[in-house]
Amino acid sequence: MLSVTQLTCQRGERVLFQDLHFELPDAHWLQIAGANGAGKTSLLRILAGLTEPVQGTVLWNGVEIRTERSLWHRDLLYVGHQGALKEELNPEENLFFSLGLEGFGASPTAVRAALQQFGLQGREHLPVRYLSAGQRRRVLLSRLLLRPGRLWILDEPFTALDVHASQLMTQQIQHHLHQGGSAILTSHQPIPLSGGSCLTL
Amino acid sequence: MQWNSFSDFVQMGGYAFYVWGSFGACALGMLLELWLLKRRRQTILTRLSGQEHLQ
Amino acid sequence: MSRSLVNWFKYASPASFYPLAGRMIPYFAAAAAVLGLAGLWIGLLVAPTDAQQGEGYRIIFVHVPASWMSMFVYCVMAFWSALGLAFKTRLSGMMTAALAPTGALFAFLSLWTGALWGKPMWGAWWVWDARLTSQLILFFLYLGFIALQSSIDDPRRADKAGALLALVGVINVPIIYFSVQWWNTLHQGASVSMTKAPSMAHTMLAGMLLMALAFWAYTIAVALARVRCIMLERELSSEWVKRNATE
Amino acid sequence: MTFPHASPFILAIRRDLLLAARHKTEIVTALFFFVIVVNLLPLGIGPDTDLLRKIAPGALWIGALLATLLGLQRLFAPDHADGTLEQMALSPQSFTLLVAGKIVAHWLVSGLPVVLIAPILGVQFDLPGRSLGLLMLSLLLGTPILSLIGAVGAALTLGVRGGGALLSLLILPLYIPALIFGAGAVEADLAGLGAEGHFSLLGAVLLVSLFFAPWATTAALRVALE
Repeated sequence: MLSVTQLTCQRGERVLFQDLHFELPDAHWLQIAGANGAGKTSLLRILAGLTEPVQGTVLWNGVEIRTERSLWHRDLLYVGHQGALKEELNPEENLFFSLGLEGFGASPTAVRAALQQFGLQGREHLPVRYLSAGQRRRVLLSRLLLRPGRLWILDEPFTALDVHASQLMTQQIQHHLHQGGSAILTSHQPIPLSGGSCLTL
Repeated sequence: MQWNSFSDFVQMGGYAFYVWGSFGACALGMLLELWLLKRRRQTILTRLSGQEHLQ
Repeated sequence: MSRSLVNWFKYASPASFYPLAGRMIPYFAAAAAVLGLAGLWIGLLVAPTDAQQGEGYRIIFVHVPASWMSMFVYCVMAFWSALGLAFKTRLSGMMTAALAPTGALFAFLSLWTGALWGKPMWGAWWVWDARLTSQLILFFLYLGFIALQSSIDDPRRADKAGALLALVGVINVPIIYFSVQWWNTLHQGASVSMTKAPSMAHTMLAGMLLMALAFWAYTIAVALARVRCIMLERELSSEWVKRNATE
Repeated sequence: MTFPHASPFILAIRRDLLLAARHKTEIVTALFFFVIVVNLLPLGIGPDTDLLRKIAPGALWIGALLATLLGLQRLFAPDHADGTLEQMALSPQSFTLLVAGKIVAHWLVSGLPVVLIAPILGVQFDLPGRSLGLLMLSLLLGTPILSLIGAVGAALTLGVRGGGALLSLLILPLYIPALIFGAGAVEADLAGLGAEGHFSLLGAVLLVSLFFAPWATTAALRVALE
């Protein structure tokens, strides 16, 4: 369970939000909404432990995330804005290295299966440079199938996805929730899933 | 007192350029720093009073 | 109001340090003036002529205190940086930033007066003496610190990056000093070394110490004044600034 | 795609080497830069063989310094731009270890070629065979120091206005001990003074930077990621 108390975020001289409270129990999800520049990404980065908040605490199962960084990052699966894909490498290599750097091995068959599930068969050996924005996004989301994680933090997961891929994505989240996981995501569109709540910044 | 006359003092036994160059540079450097500091403070105070006017 | 309260508790608070610094400045400024005048009196008027160097040696009364201060200020910066990284106090970053320009000034003055002293004594403005060389490198370290801090916009980030650089620098300063000395003994270019200061008369020592104390008081006064400016600049929108600025 | 369970440290090295292999021109350019800078010196100073032999160690070392600096700007910048660095910071594995892997890869790509090509340039400066060996050894010990300290500077200037020029200003003064002991070793041997002292000091500096640099780099990267 993730619990957030009295969180305040400041960028430069501007206070983006203050005294933010919420709790996210297992098997639930939270949508974070708000206008552009309201601090959605900043909030996600604080939750992930990348940015230090001006004020407030983030607890994962009752433990401050910064004191047990390695444990927290084992449970956390963060898919950020930029995607962390190397243009020079093909999807298979990208996944192999990004999983390896996090200490999760993945067999080539599992990687290929995940890419296939997101409709990328035949493109495994093409450098990411040659893929479209939507296809890159699909490569990223294949990580969700390969890397275990109790809490998913997804920044705009539906961007650039077509209808079919969006449905696939929703199914993935549903499956994750059924297994007792939880998820936090930012999105501008309503998400057809039960067991969720919405936080507007 | 080491000096017989004021001009002796100024001449520094022939080392006037070096001695006064050193002491002068120190005085100049410090005064410059103080002046810059004063200007910095005034700039920020002007900005502050401008803010108050707006409110 | 709640935000300024938050600041009060979370940090070694600028709000309470600002007026305190303001009260301390006049004392240090007065001390700097009195000690400086006394030091100048002894150094320029009372101290006897040196047997070997004539009147030219009087540069020592500004050269040595400036060199001392430049090294001392860097160590103080490193101390504040370590404090800031360990305890995340906001004040320490501001203090480090406030000290750097004064330290750089003293490093520069030390080089300048060293050159003016070297020309009549050794016949050259600059020799690749170990002390001169390491002082030059110290000056570069100061410039690097100031350049890094001024090119990062977010003050919190600038403080942390600056603190790391100051610590890396302070580990390097003894290594650099040692290596330059080693290099100097290998090459033996300049046969005159600045370490062989003339055995000093008591009045000379007294004058030098007075000047050193004066520079010390000056540094504190200037750093406090500058940290007050930095506080105002960074917290322009907070409550305490509005209350204090008019005082 | 063998070794799916290789250690993250090894994987970080392998990944950067693979990326470097897909950008071969960059490696070659840095190496070429080194060769040109060193070759320009005789043109500026004159073809006096005795003088050239004397300045050769310093010239090669300064060339190595500048060549390292050239590659440093791209040590973290691309990973920062595409979010890979963020993922590394969020890895349950030690971030310091991953960063250390990147530094090792940087040395393999930019330092090692300099070490290997140095004897050829040394011959151009008419260095005797024994000095060539010592020069290689001093660069072998010294170029890792350049990568390690350079990484701290690269991390501090990451995403900062005018990063490249700032990086040189921060890093070059810190390179002085490596330069003095590295070039000094060969000079001392040429002068018949024995180079052991220089080598042990160079080794000591290497140990100190091995100990501190990855830690300081990681701390600076976390600051840059905020």
